[in-house]
Amino acid sequence: MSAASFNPVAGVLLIPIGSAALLAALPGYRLTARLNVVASFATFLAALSLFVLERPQPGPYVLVDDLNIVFIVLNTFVGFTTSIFSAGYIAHELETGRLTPLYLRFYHAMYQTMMFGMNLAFVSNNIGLMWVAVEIATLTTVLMVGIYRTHAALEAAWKYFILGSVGIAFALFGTILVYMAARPIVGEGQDGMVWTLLIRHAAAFDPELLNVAFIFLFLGYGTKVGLAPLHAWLPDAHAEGPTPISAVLSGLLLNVALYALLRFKILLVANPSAIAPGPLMVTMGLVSLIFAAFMLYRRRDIKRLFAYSSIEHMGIIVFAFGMGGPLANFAGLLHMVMHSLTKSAIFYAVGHISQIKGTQRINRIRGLTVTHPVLGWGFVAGVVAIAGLPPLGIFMSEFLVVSSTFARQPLLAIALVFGLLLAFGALTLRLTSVAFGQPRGSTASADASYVPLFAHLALVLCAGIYLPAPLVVWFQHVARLLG
Amino acid sequence: MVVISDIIVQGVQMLLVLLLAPLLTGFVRKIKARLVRRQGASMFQPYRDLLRLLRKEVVLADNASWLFRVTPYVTFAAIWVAAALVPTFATGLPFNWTADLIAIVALLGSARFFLALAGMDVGTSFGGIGSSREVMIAALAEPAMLLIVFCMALVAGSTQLSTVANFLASSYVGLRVSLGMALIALIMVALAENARIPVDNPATHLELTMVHEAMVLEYSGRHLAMIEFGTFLKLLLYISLIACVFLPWKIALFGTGPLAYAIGAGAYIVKLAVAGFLLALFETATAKMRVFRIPQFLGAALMLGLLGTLLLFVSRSF
Amino acid sequence: MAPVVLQMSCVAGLLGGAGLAIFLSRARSATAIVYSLTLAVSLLAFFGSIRSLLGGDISDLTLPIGLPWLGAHFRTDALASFFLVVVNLGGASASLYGLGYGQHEPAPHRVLPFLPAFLAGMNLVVLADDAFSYLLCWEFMSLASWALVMAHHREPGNAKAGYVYLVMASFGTLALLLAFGLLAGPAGDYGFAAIRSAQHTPYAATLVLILMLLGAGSKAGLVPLHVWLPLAHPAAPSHVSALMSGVMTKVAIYGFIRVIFDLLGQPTWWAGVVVLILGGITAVMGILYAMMETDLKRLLAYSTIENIGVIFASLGLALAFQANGLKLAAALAFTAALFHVLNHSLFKSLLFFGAGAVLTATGERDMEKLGGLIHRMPQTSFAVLVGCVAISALPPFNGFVSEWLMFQAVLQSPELPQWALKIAVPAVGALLALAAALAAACFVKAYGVTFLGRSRGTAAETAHEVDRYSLVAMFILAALCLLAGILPGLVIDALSPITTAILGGRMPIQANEPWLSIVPIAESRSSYNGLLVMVFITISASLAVFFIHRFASHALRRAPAWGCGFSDSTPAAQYSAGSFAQPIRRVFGTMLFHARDHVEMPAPGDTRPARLRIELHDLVWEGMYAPIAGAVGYSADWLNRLQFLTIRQYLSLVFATLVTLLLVLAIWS
Amino acid sequence: MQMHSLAFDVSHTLAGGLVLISFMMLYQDRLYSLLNVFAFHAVVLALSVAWQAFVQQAPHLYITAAIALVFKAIVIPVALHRIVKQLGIHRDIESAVGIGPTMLAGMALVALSMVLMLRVTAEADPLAREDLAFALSVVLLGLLVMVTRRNAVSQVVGFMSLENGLVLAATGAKGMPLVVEISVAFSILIAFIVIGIFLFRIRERFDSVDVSALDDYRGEHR
Repeated sequence: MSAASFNPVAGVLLIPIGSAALLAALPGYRLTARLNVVASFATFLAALSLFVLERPQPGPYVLVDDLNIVFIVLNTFVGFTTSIFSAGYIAHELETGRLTPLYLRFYHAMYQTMMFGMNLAFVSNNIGLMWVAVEIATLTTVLMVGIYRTHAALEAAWKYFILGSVGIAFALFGTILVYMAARPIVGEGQDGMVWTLLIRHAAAFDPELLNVAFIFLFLGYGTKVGLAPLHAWLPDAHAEGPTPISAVLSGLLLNVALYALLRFKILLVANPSAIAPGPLMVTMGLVSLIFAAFMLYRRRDIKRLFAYSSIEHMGIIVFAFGMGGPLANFAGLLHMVMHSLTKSAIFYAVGHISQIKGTQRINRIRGLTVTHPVLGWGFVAGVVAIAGLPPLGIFMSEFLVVSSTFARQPLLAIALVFGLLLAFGALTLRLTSVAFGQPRGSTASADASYVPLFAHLALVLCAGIYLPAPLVVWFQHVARLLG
Repeated sequence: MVVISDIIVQGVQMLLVLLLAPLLTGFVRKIKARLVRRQGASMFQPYRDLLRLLRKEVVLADNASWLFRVTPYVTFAAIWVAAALVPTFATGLPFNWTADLIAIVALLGSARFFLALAGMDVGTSFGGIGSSREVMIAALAEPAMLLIVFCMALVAGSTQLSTVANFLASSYVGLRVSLGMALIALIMVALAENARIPVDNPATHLELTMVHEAMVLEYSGRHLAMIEFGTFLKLLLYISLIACVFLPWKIALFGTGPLAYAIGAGAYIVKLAVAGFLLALFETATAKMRVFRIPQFLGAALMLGLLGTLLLFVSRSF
Repeated sequence: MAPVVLQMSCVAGLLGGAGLAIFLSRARSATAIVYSLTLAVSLLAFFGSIRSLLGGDISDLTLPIGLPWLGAHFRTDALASFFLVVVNLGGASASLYGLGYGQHEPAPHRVLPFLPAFLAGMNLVVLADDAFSYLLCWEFMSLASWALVMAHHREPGNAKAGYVYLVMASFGTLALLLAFGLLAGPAGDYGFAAIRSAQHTPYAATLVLILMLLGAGSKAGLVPLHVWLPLAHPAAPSHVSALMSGVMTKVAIYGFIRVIFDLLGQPTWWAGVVVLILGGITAVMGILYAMMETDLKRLLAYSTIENIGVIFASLGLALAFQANGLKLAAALAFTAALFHVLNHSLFKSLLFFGAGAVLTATGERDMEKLGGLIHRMPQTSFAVLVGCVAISALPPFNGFVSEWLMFQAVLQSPELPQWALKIAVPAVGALLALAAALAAACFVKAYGVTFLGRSRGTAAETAHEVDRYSLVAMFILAALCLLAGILPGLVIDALSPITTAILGGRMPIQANEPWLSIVPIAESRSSYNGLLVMVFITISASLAVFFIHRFASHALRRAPAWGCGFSDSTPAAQYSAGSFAQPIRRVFGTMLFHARDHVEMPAPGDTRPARLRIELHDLVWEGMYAPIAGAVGYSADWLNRLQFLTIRQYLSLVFATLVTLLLVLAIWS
Repeated sequence: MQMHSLAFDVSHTLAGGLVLISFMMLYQDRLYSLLNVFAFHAVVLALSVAWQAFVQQAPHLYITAAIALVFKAIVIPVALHRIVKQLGIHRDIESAVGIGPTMLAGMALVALSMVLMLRVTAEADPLAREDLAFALSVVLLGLLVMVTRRNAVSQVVGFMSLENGLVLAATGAKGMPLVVEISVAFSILIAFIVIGIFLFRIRERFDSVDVSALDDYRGEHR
């Protein structure tokens, strides 16, 4: 790392990896959990300082530009809130003995490593390095998913690992192809992989190579985004891992992969004679959306339910970016941020719920608003938000996507609306059964802090009604960047 | 001065309908009796009946509510007002414009509404039968009536009865098929609304065939008198409606002198007589139909009305 | 203070009330506090909107929220002011009623926070002046009302009601979303001003009309999008049902008017045909449903559908006339529609309040278990009687005036050049007359079975009159029904700025007419004077009474009912709601509901009781919604197999995708 | 020039050899023989990488070659032999699709990759082009092995041959930064560690690494 003098980037990267080492060494729940929170918070501060301090010049490895800065901040923020949630959650897991202290150590270390991987993926200016970072993040999550070592968990992790590593392979092959395409123009060695140089000369690259490359990258990173039919790992990984990990998976890891996709989309768009990535993304987006919407109806496991809803939303986002144009891109970015916040909030709620009720089976959870008003209404608010109802943030992005699409491609918009309605129907069906009706299951009160949950919801609510001007300007700029 | 005379004329009309209504019914009954070779009661029997009923005490069912006792007056008043607004012997009466034909129909509707409620009030099954069938008939009669109104309005360019009468009386309106259809439809509706054969039998005493009678089964004494009176008025109203719209012969136009009024009145009485005779003839000639044939009957009226309207469009557009 | 600012501050007040309610919702005094707050605010907003309607001043306001580059625009013009009047009148009366009714609420903490929010939402929809804020507030309104529907979530069926409602609401919103997307164009200028000034292709106009019929229609309850309404409206607490039926449906109509009449510009004539016919069908179907119904609140909900149909039919007429440049006739039809909007909000709220009163007094919604309440709760039954007369379109009450105006508009149809319209208008007119007559029948049934006759159960026998807040609310509404009925001229004049603004034409000024009578076109054509009619009826009735009491005998004897000698059968032997509807069921239901009466008559000597079972089918549900649900379920099951593949099979999916994409690429160039 | 054509021919034959061996893998129906073939595959890979290092005067590629030789050609196959013995997995591979169709599919895949790659404009030097074409076909064939074989070991083998294709491509890409080879080896290493962990755990849980034994759960029980 080019981190001789302190700069925020170094902070964002070194704090997690350092604390990871530390956490691996330290015993004891209280200390490590607190340390985990503190480290995440420090990382978050470092990320925030990116706004105030002047950005480092794009070097061969590190790049901080408009596209990734908000990803980093969002990433570290959700990482921070999740660490708070995980503190309470893990405590309960220790009590119930699902986790042993040894695995707890492992868990915290892996948590920070994963954060490191994701941050690295965001700041890296080198597509090779980005690939490495994404893989680190993936492999750590694989280990976390398997951490309960139950039959189901192992199977989920195994599935995740196999499909994930095939994705790895595809992404790497794509990366190599991009280098091949770049080499004649940019020149051999280092430079052939530096993003800023690539994008500068992209117009001259060999389109054929770029095309093949994009297909491999799309499938490789798309596997991690969870696009159908590459999605198979996602629901089980969400359902079987510890809930904080589900939150991070949905809220962050998908974004990382998406971010990589966007980078390469820009690259391809910059080359006039290469295939337009739009149609491909639109198709996959729609397929994922509608497929996931149908899958929502038959879910019995509440975490798996929301995992599928993540697939659905990833579909919407990819669709939006595929449509392109200032409005759609704006909507896509907004939707991505909103989805991270909302979905992680929902997983916080679901985590508490499943701990209280001692089950993840939907039909064993009833009348939550009666037995646990705060948690129940929080959950309702979360689902309402994820279902795209106002005044919460996702409504705005869906409004923009649909309306802007319908004016351009009516049929696509109708397919989109169809998917949205399907998903809405499934989610509200579950919502009514879980939140209302005659209570069922344990009524023990949850000894957990709802701060992260409601903090996220408050942010989402605020964003749905009022977007601060600088954020908007940033979004619009990036939207233009995405073409 | 003019206003005064108008008021007088209006008042005369109100009294006139009041006086003539029982007579008309009595006349119809008489003719019917004679047609079946019976002596029959005198034409003035209805007056006697009313007086007798007024003298009798009221036997009120135990759980009859205030609504039950108010209804007779409300119905009577509504029908009377309606009758007073139909030009009988003279058009352009000062209060004609307070309600056009649609409003008059609606007034009769309110009367029926309260009567039907009263039928439900005591809580016997007969009242229920009566009311439910009555509202069914009304529900079918009203659209037909509206289409008839349509027809007239298209011809005369107004739903204001006196205007219609004026128009049809003064300007030459050729023989119109559509008007003929409207006339037939109106007659059918009138039969249904007045509970005459073949829709209903005013003289029946077999419960299951009763509609109107069943509804007022629980009434007695002065209340019954009011209701009977209302029924008489309604018959008169419909006949004068038919007369003034389709047969405005010698009807006194607005602003003409007393002589014209006198002639008009005379002509009016003649018309009533003729109509009453025809009604009696028809009723003796036909039999009452089953309750569930009534929809077809009124449906036919509806069709006629619609056909008339459409024909009018044709004749207008060419 | 500019009207819009006043309105917005009222909205802020309501939202504040909602927030307040969350905190003290479990306190005992919460009900009183919240409802008095909403009452005060709604009254303020009500008078404010009346002022701005009469003053006719347009004011707008832009807040730096909503879409960042657009901001949230709010605006009060004549149309908005009128609907604000309706909304806030409903809100005020509901709050007043709630002061009493809310005391009986089992779960106040599930009602109090959402009611003010719901009111605020409805106000905001009417105020919104750009597509985004409009949709946001629209969906917010739906959400709040959904929460209110779920207030009694433990009662069977309410969960389904809420679910169907929410899904239909979101369907409607998505339709509106598409419509606005089309109106705003790819550039996405969502401001209503921009949309109004833009040119819209016929293709776009067609799509927008269809989408608005789907969107606003589903909210208002156009057949066949009405299915949620009879489920959701009764499920909510009664004053909320009143708001949903009386006011929220009107907000939907506002949306339709705003887009189709205001934003879309000059309509095409066939749009008129479509809306007209839809309205007619909705009216008849709605009231027939109501006729078959035995649950009081569901009956009211269905009758709402009928009135919505009437309103849409008049709007269709207005469209047709407007398309042919017949401004006066258009203004007439449009005024009829708006007048009916006002009237329906009045008497439907009144009737729902009455149903609520019955519910609190007896705990019973099923008419077959009620009866004879006129003796137990005289005041309520009087107020409800007024409501029934008014909704049955009988003079001299307000319902009749709007129907009369509409028929006058129907009579203008000969002016129309298009044949389709020439034929459609009278036919629909007949349909509407049918609907009106059936409405009368339906409310004879409702009132007769619920309030008259003998009590069919202990619940009805032990009923007591309700608290005075509820009574005051009901009587105020009843008085308004009468006032609007006898002084229609004032209302029509108050509506004229709207027609002038939107259609560019207006009805003649009614204030100039003698004796306060109303004259749509010219006195020679038609005129009506509610006041005089009422005066005449009173005079002649009192004359009759006077003479009777002067000359006739006063003797009166109470005795058991005669009933042709079958005197005292049990109350169960009375005519019930089902049997009252039987003739009409025989006439219409056989075709429209596949209605069948199954009679089991045991053989003589057999002691089993004879049974009559009535079989009804909701063909819309069975023919449209059930198949859709089935299809979704089937495909969900079919796709769900993908959840259970082996890893190898998943890999082959990935592999297949890769190969396909590569093939596509190979073939592509 | 002469030199260049020679270089071209050699690397061409080696790469082609890799494709051929991939085909042999498709053909195998015994676990042990599959492992042996895979070892051979790795050896050839190592050779071609070494040759590339020589041609490109890129000494760092020798490291990659060494990694390939040591890990893939020796360590892994031996380890896998062990596992097979320990876990007593029955020796013959039941494959989802018959050998014949699989071979045909393989042919088609190779053809496809040729079509795609040879369309690449010639000014990217022919060496790279050929290499890429072969690498792509090796990758696809590796994937085909994974898809058509039912048990875990052979799937792992398929996966590794896929990785071999990647390495081939990477080395073929002239002057590709060291970062990448390391990362490649790194990822393979990680991959194996993790797979090892999993085989272990799986052994703790079930008696075989037959993936179908894992598949009985599959998310939600029906």
